[in-house]
Amino acid sequence: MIEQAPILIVVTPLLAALFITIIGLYRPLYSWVLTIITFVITSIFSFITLKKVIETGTIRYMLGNWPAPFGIEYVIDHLNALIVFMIAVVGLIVAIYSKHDVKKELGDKIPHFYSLFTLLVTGLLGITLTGDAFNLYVLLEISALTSYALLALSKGRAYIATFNYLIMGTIGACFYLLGVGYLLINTGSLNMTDIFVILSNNPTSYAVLVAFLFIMIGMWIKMALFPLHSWLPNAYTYAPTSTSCLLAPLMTKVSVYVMLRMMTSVFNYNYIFNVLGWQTIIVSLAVIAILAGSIFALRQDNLKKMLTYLIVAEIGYMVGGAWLGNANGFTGASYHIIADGFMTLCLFLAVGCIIYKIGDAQISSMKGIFTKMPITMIGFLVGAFSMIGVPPTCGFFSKWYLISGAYEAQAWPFMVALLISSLVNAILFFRIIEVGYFQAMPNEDPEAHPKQQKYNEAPISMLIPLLTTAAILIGIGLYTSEIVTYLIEPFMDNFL
Amino acid sequence: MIILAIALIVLGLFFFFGTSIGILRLPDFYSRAHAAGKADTLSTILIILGCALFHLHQAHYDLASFHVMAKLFVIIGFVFIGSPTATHAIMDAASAAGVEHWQKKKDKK
Amino acid sequence: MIFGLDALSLVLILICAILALYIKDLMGSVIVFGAYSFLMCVVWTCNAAVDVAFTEAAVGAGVGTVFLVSTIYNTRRVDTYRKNRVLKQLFMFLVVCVVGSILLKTITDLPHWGDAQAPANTHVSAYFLENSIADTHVPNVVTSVLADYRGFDTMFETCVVFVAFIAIFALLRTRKIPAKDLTPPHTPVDSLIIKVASHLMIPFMQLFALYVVAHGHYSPGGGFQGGVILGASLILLAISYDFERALEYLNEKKIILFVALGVLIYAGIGVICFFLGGNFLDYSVLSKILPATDTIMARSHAMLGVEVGVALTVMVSMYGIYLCLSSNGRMDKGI
Amino acid sequence: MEFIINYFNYIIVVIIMMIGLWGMLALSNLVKKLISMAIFQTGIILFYISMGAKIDSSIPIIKQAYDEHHHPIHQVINNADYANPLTQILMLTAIVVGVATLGLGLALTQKVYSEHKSLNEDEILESLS
Repeated sequence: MIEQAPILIVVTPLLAALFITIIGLYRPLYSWVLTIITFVITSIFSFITLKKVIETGTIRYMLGNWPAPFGIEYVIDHLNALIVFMIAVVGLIVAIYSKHDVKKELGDKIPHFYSLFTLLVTGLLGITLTGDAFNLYVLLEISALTSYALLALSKGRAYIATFNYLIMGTIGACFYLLGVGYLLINTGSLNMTDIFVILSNNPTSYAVLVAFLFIMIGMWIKMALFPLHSWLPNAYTYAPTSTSCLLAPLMTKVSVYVMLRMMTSVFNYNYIFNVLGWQTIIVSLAVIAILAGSIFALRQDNLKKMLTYLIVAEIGYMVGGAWLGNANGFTGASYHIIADGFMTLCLFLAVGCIIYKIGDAQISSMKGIFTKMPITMIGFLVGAFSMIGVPPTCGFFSKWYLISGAYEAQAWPFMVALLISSLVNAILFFRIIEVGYFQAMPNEDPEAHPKQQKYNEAPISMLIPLLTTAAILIGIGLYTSEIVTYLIEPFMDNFL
Repeated sequence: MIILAIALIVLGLFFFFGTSIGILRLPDFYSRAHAAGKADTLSTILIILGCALFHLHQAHYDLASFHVMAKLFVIIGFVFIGSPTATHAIMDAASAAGVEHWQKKKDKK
Repeated sequence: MIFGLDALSLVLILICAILALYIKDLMGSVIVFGAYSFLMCVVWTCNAAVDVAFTEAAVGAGVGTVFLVSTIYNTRRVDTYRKNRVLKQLFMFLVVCVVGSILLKTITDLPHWGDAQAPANTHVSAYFLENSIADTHVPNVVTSVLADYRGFDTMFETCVVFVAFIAIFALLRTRKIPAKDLTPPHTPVDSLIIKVASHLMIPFMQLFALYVVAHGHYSPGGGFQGGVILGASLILLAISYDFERALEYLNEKKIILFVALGVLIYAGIGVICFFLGGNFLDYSVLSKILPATDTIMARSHAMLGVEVGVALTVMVSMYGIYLCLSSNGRMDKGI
Repeated sequence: MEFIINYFNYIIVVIIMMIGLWGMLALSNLVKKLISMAIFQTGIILFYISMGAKIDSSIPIIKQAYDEHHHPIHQVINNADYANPLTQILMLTAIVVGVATLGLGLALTQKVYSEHKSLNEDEILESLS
């Protein structure tokens, strides 16, 4: 069974989604339990795989037992084993968290929500694991379709926001498909390793460049890099809480991972940095993304919308880091995928708790929230400190790697942008602390209902995931050196 | 045989031409749909018949070509039922939606 | 490989594409888009891609058009709102021109159309052509690659259909009676001729669809095409009678059940494979439990099983999507 | 003439994709956007199918000869005789994915319409602000 662990990571949630749909017809409330069990199993399998990868190196799993370029294969190396584990854990945390929220927001659509939820995670896991360029497209579409549905399960403005996301997402996926087409016409293969070998031996033609360009643009649309980001803030803001908690940490980060994957194991790293030499342009794009994301975030009064703009800024970190073209930058980018995943998750979970209790996420309506919901705000603060980059949270370490990478590559604007962004994050979060801690509760007499006023926390099934995430944030920060030595550096040895 | 096949196809094309003229030139919705429904069905059937005969001739009347011909006859059956029904459905819907009939400009004098 | 027909249809396709976007009446542009899809079928037949043409005829031109018409029926046919957005359109035109010029510049780098020695036609695909019979006993290489060599892709493709249905159902399904101004203005006509004609055609359509599914190993066709035709026969039933009659055969619960069941058949075959000691979707190990089959025939049989699963999911989900779209989620009456 | 025959399909691919992309980005009606999306996708499908075409080849169903016991006779299969099956399979997938996206897009359109009573992007944005 251990040899089958890589495929079971994907097949377990797939089967579970089907069973949830069928059982949900008769017993809608079981679907929550089933989802949790599924993600526990998936996490166990991905942990087994991670351990095995650390022990034995890259694993290749041939589906249908067909040898590599003819069939589809799964390639699990150090980095994607880690990311898969992260996805499974995030899925588990959000699944536990979603119980009350889904009941409140969705009513009789619970089994469909959980079925789509598990399928979305299936898609993301598959994207990360697969070693076949076209298989990646199909899984990309699965995760895209499920995310459209999950985002639109809300009311009001969510529909038009999701519609725009659908149009942009389809353009992104189609550009990716077009890029794969150009690869196929040049190499005749779809297997990433095979393409890598063929492209390394061939003189590079203009068509290969176009393939690379279109795959990158497709991924940039999917990950909402700055000029192409317009779909993201609205879509995530008006979505149901559980959906945005799941999508915000995962969707964009998986797209970033696909970008890294394309840069390292499909195209030659040397080709990208020495032949094309686009790094200056793209790092400046990243700088603009960071600055623009931060500035837009400053303008928001809605906490959830502010966080979505911070995602846009964080995307800039990762794209910039990956395109610095040195080991530190790349380490920073890949470490930041994990760190930012949990950071965003932590913040969105906290905001979800606040919305659950208060009803909206306007910063102005959060007066006195620290006395009202102390545990939630502890989680929120840990997330915020990580976002700002206060040690020992993991946000500090990823920023450290990124800054040293920028220093090494002499990319001063990028370095300055990182520092400015930290500063802006600090301002943003201290504004909330100011409103929530120092301003008193509005227009109510605190002595009238002392118990109710003092303490009005979100339910326990929402707090435990939040605190777990906060603990994970600090944990990742403390084990940074282990993660980098055992997982990211062996991965980088493959191509640097 | 091949002459018969060609004749059928040409006849079919002639009716198709008639259909096109009818759709373009006839005055109102109902008469246009009538042109499309009738001549179109007939010409499709004629062309498929012609193709069936042509294939028989090409394949030197072996068993497999009769098989193909049988399939083509099934298609003819479908067109024969489907096309007029579709025209009828469209006409019915138009009449229910209140599309006016064309008259020889009686009241406009 | 007929270049003349290919080129002629492509020119017509361009005209259709422009017309479809130009026409103000949405119903008109949908019909032109249907014509566009059918011309695409011709082009694909010219390029020897019969399976793709078959799928496009059934899915793109057939069911796709029905979905579009259903939506227009439930919304608005003509867009009366006019706002000058010339600037935006010009800007987008520039963006599109940039993309287009990048692509046009690569054209001369590509291998010629119809070149059998191009890399895309020699490396992996040559292996499929040369070994399909030996590996799987299936002469239709498209089927063998679809269901076996790249069976994992196809499993997720079926999953996409499943996702689409569940998503649309979750989005639209409502038990509320709509406000007066949202109900479509005219009720469908009730015609004996249509009922009798569809009565005649539906059994044959279903028979043909089953033939397409079962004969996919030897002729163009397979689970998707057959499934869509089966779905279309059910849609025809719903159109010509009413939803009550159609839902008598397949009600809401059964629809959801069967959609999930189809994917489950596919994934289940894969899971059985690894309980028998092979990799996921390695059908050859099924020879241990199938009577009188060697490892190669086992692949062939398993492919049939997989296709049945695909057909089930596709059939029921197309039907379900139609019901949801055309009744705006109420599942009482539609077109 | 040689040039046109060699690259005609690819030129059309580019034009179709330009039309589709422009429609998706610039038109204001939601249904038209979805139609342009479908056009854009068919452009890509045409690209794949064109790359898999071979002059003087037949459809990718292998003509297998059998002996009297219905066992296949071993025969050499020439790659150039049959069209490329790989691109066709990829595009079967793409078509199905395309119609799934179209369906979901239409469902969203209906939801937008019931929310805002309009199918026009500008009008909806105006009513929101």
